[in-house]
Amino acid sequence: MSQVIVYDSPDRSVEDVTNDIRSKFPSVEVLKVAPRRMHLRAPREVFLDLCKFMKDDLSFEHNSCVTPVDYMDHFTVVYHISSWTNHIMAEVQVDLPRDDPTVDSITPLWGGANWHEREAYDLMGVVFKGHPDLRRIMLPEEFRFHPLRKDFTVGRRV
Amino acid sequence: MRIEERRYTKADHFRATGYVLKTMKVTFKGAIRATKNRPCTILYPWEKLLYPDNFRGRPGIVLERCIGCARCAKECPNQCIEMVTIELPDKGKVKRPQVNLGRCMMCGNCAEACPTNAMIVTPEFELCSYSRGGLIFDPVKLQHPHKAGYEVNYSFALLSEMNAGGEIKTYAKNDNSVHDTIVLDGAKCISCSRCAKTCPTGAIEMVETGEVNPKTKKPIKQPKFDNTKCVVCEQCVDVCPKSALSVKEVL
Amino acid sequence: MSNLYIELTNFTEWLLGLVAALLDWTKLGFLSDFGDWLQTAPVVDFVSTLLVAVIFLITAMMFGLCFIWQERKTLGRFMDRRGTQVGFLGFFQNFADGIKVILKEHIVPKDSDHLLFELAIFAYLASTFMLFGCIPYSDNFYVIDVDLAVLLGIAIFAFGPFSILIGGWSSNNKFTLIGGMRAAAQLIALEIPLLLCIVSVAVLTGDLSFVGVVTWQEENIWLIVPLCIGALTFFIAAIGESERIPFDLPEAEAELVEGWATEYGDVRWGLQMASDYFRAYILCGLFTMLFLGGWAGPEFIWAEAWYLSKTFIVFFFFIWVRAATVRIRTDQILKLGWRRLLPLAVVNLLIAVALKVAGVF
Amino acid sequence: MPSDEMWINMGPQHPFNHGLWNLRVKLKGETITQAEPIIGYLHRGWEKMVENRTYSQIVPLADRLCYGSSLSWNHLYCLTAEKLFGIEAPERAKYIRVAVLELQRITSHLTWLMAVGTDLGSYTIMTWSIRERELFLDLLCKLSGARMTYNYCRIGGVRNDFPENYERDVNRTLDEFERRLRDLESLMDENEPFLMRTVGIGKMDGKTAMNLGLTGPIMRASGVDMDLRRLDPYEVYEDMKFEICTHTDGDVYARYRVRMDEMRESMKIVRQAMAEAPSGPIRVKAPRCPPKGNAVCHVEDPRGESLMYMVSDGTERPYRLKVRSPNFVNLSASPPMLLGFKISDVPAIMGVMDMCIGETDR
Repeated sequence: MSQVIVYDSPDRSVEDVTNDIRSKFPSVEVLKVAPRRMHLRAPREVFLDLCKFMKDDLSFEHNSCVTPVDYMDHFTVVYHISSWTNHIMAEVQVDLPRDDPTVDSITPLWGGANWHEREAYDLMGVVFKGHPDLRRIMLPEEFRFHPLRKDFTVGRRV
Repeated sequence: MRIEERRYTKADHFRATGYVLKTMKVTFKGAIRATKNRPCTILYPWEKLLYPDNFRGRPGIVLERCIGCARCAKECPNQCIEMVTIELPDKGKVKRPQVNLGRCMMCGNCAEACPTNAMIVTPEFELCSYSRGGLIFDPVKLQHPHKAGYEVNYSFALLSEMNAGGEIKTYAKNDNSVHDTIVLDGAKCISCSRCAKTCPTGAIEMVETGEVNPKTKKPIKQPKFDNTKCVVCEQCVDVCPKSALSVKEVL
Repeated sequence: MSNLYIELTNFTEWLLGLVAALLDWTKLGFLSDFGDWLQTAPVVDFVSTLLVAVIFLITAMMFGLCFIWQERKTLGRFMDRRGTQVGFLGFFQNFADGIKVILKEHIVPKDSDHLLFELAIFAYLASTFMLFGCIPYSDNFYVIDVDLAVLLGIAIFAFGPFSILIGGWSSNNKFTLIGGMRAAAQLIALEIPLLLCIVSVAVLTGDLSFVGVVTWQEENIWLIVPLCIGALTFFIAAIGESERIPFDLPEAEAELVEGWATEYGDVRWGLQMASDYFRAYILCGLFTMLFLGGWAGPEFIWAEAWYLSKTFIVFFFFIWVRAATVRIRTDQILKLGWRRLLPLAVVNLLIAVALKVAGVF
Repeated sequence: MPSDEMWINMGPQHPFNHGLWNLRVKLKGETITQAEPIIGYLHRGWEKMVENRTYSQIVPLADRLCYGSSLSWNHLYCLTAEKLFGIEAPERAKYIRVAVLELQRITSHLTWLMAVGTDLGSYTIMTWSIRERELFLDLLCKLSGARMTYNYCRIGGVRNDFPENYERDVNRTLDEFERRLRDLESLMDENEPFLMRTVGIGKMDGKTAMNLGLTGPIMRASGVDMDLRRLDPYEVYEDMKFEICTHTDGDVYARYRVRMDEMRESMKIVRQAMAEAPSGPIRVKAPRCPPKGNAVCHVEDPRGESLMYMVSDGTERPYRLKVRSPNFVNLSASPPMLLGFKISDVPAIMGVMDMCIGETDR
């Protein structure tokens, strides 16, 4: 009879979690720290190690969402990862150049991101390296374009 | 702090829980209640549910109040309202809203945006028709007998007063003293007085500004806004060729 | 001989006499011989039995259809809603369904086994109609009264699963295949307890004909009192046999769409649905006949009315169980059938034998 | 003779799934060896459509994300927009929002109960839960004027205040619902066939549930005490006195049990919020164009954690609006729940997961 896992009081405050990250990953830039919120910007190369570190040591158990955003000249993939023990939600932005939008997949770490990454690939065309089966989830297979990109004008002949 | 979960101990398969008798007792009690007094279902075409006054069926219009400001057309999420010229006995050829009920999702935004409460929300929802054209209600067909409950009024507070703290006043929807104002950028204005012509409420009038146009020797006129009449419909902002007008929001 | 049969023989004699007179009037030799042959005993006997069977079939089907009306109305009241509203008190709903079903187009799946596809429904229907004949309404309103009527009824009843299997297999559709296999497994699993309960009734009453069983119960007591466990097992097995809600898996809408009858569209589907209710009517009739003393009851209303009112009350319990429970899985039904109902039936048989040996009855 | 495996399409149009989605199931005899949900049949391109509408026009569109609990999506959108604009709803509007959200939670759970009733085969559960849901639809219809898509929250507050003696009606309905909930529960808890269909089916323990991203009642049924109303309180949930309902089994019965207890907790919240609502304005005038930037907000939807991420570029139309639907992830975590169980368990497992395809496909 498994016991109930309880998250009543946060173990560590937001500040010392961010200090851990600053010390461990100098190249990660901390944009803003608010009560129960943390905004980071990570370069593409360091991102997977940051996630591993957050999952194992800082006990970030849950990946809420993977959001691709098309900023005309570059892509940004925004990850929302929340830690229930410390009552924190971290927003990690990763910038990707427009010509090769690839980033490491975090599905091996958090299974919840599986379909989010497939949807990001399907609607925005961001390729996630290491994803178990990266194929389209919403649109049929033979579609060649990605509708959520800004250069996709609505209503053109498909 | 958690609900002590009532553990269902899965005892032996066939237990003397009455197996299904307790449920049968409950259903029988329900059956007796349903036969003694009427069951809770109503026979739709003959009996109809009573709806509150503010029930949001199709949008309706009170033609006397409508001033043709097209704020409802701008506010509609599905773009199903269009301004159509119709012949009114007293006002002659004017533009009034025509609603395509085939696209309308009955959200009530148009009645909320209407400054003079001409657009109202009627409780009518039986809208079947034989053709899609039948669902496009022109302003005359859109009319509906008016009742006080159909109007959508809301009262709001101002952000600046909220942040300043202290006593917070609430303002009605079409309170003339508190709403956004139109601002003129004098340099760009070529005083073509097109905005004065399009303003539905006649809130703009061209006023001499003292200078004289050197070439034609006539005084230069620029629009002046009468805030009590203005309903911020932004038709003047859209029609200005030099985009000299802009909206300054009151916060 | 039942009064129904006697009256009908007089009627057929009069009828055939009329026909014979007509044929004689034509003054042709062989026609008048034919007329005389018509009036001989075997022909009269055959025609009157035929008439009895037709009348009996129509009354039984009418009461079967009344079951559908009763289910719709009562189930509605259980669920706090009105039943059907078509026609006076909803009676016309059955005929409306009938007309709709008759007007539907007859579709046969392309690569299905056409012959078997047609045959399955009529085999299922034939076994149901044959069963109508076995059950008498009262001691002078029945079709046949052979000594082994109960055994004959159960034998015909066992014919059902074959037609379901053929129907499921021949319509060449994955879902109907699964539905057909499940239905057959369930019917067979629940038939054994059914038979044992009937055996216990036969042990106690001493003979196998319905009229005998009911007259025994009239003299002694209703069999539901001594064999209450048997009655309960019979009731549960009957719900399973007629595939109603707790054991309704063969055509569980939730996952198998319509079970083995998915591909049948028109009159065949209508007949299949109707014969489900006819089988429920037969099982309720069996229950009243074996345990509630058939048409035994005080004289102020006819015996047939007693029998029918008890059948409708038993069917009310069928509906009540349907309103209260959810559908259970196939393996749970089979487990229930083999591990719970069978021991109960055997215990009931022991009680019956013990009562017989002790000479209580 | 090993029976080879058979792929069955419990396809887009199937009596058991609510909404258009397809569950491809590989069967070995009757037990499921592999399951793959396929979605996308109801993809309306909501996020692209939203990019050419102004902020106030999107409010009624946010209702249409999930028709079962439209108010929680409406509220989530308005809360995210308020964070983006940097404004805050007045105090009374917050209390009104919490009260109406909890009413919507009870309605959504009753809609779920209706689906469970049809899937498990008992139409009495279905009709009785519809009748109970009707009580709450009348309440919300009296408040906002619509029965399902309320369009009640606005950026900066709520559409209108409570009609007169609304609190008396709500308390009266809740007392009546208390009695009827006891009937509903005895219809199922003391019903042996219901327990046979639900106990021990679709098991999932806490650890795998957490890793697969499950949230909401399904997660709490597997023994993880995670509720965003307590973990990351928004509006006025800090000072609402209620308990989080959890269960440790993680099977279909536990999920059912958690939702029934949650209905009781919601009733407590509604009563408390109604009583403590201070007087004052209910709406702040929101500016037309937000400052450049982005905002994120996540709330406890009746189905799980729903999150919205909004990016604005200073104009009056959002630049990007991402919606994280709880059902999208719960559905991706459903195959492990199905393996090893029989095909006639699929409706029981999927029915109790409270599918809402509108928000999954967007």
